Amino acid sequence: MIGTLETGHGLWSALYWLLSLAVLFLIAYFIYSSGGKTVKASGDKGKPFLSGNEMSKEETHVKSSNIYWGFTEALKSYYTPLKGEHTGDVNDYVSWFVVVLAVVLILAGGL
Amino acid sequence: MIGNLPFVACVVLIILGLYTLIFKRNLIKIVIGLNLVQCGVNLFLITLGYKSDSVAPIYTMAGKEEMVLPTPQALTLTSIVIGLATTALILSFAILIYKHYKTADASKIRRLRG
Amino acid sequence: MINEHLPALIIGIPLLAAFATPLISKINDKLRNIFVIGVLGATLCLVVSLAFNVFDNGIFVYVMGAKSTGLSLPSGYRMPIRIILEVDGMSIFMAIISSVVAFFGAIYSWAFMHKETGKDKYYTLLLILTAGMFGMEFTGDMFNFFVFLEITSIAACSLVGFKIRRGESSEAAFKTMVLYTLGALFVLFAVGILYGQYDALNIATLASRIQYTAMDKVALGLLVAGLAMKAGAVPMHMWVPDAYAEAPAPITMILVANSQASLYGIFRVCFTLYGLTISTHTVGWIIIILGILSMFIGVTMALIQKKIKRLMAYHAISQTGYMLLGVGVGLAVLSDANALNSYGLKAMEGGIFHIINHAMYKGLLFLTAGAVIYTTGKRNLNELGGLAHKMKFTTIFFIIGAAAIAGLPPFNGFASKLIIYESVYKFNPMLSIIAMLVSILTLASFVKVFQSAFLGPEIIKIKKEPKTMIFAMLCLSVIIIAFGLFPDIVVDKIVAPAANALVNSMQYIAAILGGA
Amino acid sequence: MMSKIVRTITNILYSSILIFGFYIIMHGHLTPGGGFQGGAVVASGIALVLIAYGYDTIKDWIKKSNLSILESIGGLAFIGVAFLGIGTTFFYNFLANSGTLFGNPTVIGINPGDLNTAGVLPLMSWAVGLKVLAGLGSIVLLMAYGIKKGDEK
Repeated sequence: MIGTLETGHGLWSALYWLLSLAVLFLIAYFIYSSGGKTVKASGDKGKPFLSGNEMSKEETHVKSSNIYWGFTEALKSYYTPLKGEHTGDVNDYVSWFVVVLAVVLILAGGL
Repeated sequence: MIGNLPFVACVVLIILGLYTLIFKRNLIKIVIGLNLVQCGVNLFLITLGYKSDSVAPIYTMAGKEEMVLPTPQALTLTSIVIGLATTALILSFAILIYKHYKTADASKIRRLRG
Repeated sequence: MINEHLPALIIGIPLLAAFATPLISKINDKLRNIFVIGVLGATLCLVVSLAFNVFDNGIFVYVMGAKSTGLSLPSGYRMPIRIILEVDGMSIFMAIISSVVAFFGAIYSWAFMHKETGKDKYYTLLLILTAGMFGMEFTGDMFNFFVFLEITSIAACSLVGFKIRRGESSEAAFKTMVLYTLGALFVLFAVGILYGQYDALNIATLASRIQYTAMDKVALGLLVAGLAMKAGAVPMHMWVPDAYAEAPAPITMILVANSQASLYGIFRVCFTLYGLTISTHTVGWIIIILGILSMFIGVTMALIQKKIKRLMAYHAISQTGYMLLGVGVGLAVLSDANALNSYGLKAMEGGIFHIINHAMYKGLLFLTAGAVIYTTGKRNLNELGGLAHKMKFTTIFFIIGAAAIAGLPPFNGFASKLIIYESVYKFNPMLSIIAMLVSILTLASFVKVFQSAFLGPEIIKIKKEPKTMIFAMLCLSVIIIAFGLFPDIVVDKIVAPAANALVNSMQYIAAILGGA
Repeated sequence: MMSKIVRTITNILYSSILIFGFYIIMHGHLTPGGGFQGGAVVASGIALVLIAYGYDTIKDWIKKSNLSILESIGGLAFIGVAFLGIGTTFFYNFLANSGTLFGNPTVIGINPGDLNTAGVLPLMSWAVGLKVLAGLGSIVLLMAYGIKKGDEK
């Protein structure tokens, strides 16, 4: 069958996947459409709740440096040395290259 | 032993070049370091083609002596030409960096990092 | 008649056009743009026709300057003396990527570079870069490989520093050029070592003579380190975010293909040049470790980036890791026929399939980033927001590209990553689990870009993106979706021949030296 | 602009430097040297004039746009000659031993050398020579221009 890829362990077909996705979507739509139609999202009910603060529309946008703040904070002991290595100094770039060259030479040379 | 001296010289040149590249902070000195490495590699190539008691491979002067194989010399020449182009390009970037940053110290030219 | 000369034409035509471009620019800018796009389109057609030729008839040998095109060994010679172009499945696979990427890059450049000055030099360098990539991929000669490597280095760095008004561009170009030159010099040193021992520069001749002495090991180390640096493997990756972020967007897309040409160099050296003698396990593990480091450090650094193109550049490093992992596993089990047939070859197919997928979706992502920078003039994600209101097309293309790079079905990234996961799992489950984790982090960081740049209220004024830019992005999206829906056709037709070409190095040697 | 002594010596020397450079380009297929070396010698003549007279004087004598055109022509000629051989193969030496331009057969043994040999090689030497002299000349000029512009600020 066209579109079926052998992946070494099993099979993968994007067309079947799309087909099953469509079936799932139909089921979901059926459940959605059988729900009540009386709820109206107008007035205060439709607004996002921002901990009771009044904010202008521009302020509600989450800046990219605030996203994953917890993740980077938790992995601070990993990120601080890693960022410290990316000095942007061309001498350091060359030293890393020489270090890797030495390691590869030692490993490939079978020492 | 004396025949191996050029090989020792080219390794020394390469190591000196790498030293310059790693420890010198001036942009022009970094370019000089690159050129030192390049000189070492060129010396290595030209030494490979050396053969004692033989003449230069010029066709119209062909005598009874043996000729040196011209391939390593052609390789070296190509490498020199490429080295000239890269050096010119790097120096132009060094000029531009100096114009924008007002310094030639590599440790201060670090707007791109992290 | 034209069929015989295809490899030379594919390198020669962009080179000829490169030197003609400054003269045509004197007449008219529009004519020059049409000329460049036409030349790259014609090259793409030639590459496709050469691809059919190679897949039908096997390895294509072209001898420069000989009495006939296939005459690699004139009578009385035991080794080839001329420069030979040797095109096998892997070479043509890489050439397809390079030509597609260069073609769409030129189309995208039309509008993207509209306001810049010095466009004649830009297009000249673009064509030289393309010709250099073809040269690296087609050549059957180690020294010629070095020459084309340097040609691509010089052209690429000039293009990285093209915007001389920005100090950062010059800085990135300087750093990149220092590393590129150093890496290429070590490659030249290795070529010298090989030449000194075996009196040959031709890859096939060298491969048939190589003994794997101590000096050969040194040469192998120099070649792998130098080329891995140019491919952007961690920890020699520091130039990648600088260069990719500062180059104009279409050039960044071509730089990705250029890095992959160096990746091709590693594979050619390990599989073909040293293939018969190498201790494949050690070198395979070196490549796997480089790949794992690249994957993990690349993606974790990408998560904390604030600039849109710098973030994508770190992802390029991370995705290079997948290719190194897949092909490295294949190399590690090369001498073990059972393991090779049961999962090694599949892992290589996954890695190689990932090369073409990565070139397409990462190219698309860089083009969308270029569109964002073009329309807003801002690079920092913190200053962006709500772009989806105005840039509807770019948003859709970004979603496609992001889903493909994160490995979401049904896009092409999923297909190649699935092959890599399943086959690498049989080799070593730990590697496969790391690869999956990296994929999750990739999705997370693209969710961040999507949320902060495209969603939210409109906070900045933007102009509309031009039509040629949309056209180039649309074509790449179509390719991505087609590859995602029918991955089996791609794998069977172009990926499997490439993997087989790498494994069967005897064929590569026999094409030059006869049945030796 | 440098002192009178430097300028006088430059006036005497630069013509012979140019002639020597073109000699090296022309005899590329017979003696050591060739397109690149000859072009570099010619470009060193340009550099000498540049140093002696300064950028402001020389920029009216040597136009960068002309050098750029010359460079393109050199590159085009090189690849064009390679393409001319495509009846047989790319880079085929179709002029060698043909009896026409540069077509004499090469004499073996000790002899003064015949300029009219080697087929397309002299043509390629000239193409490379043109390209290198124009390229290096414009590199030197542009660097002088760039440094000068930096000083003004």
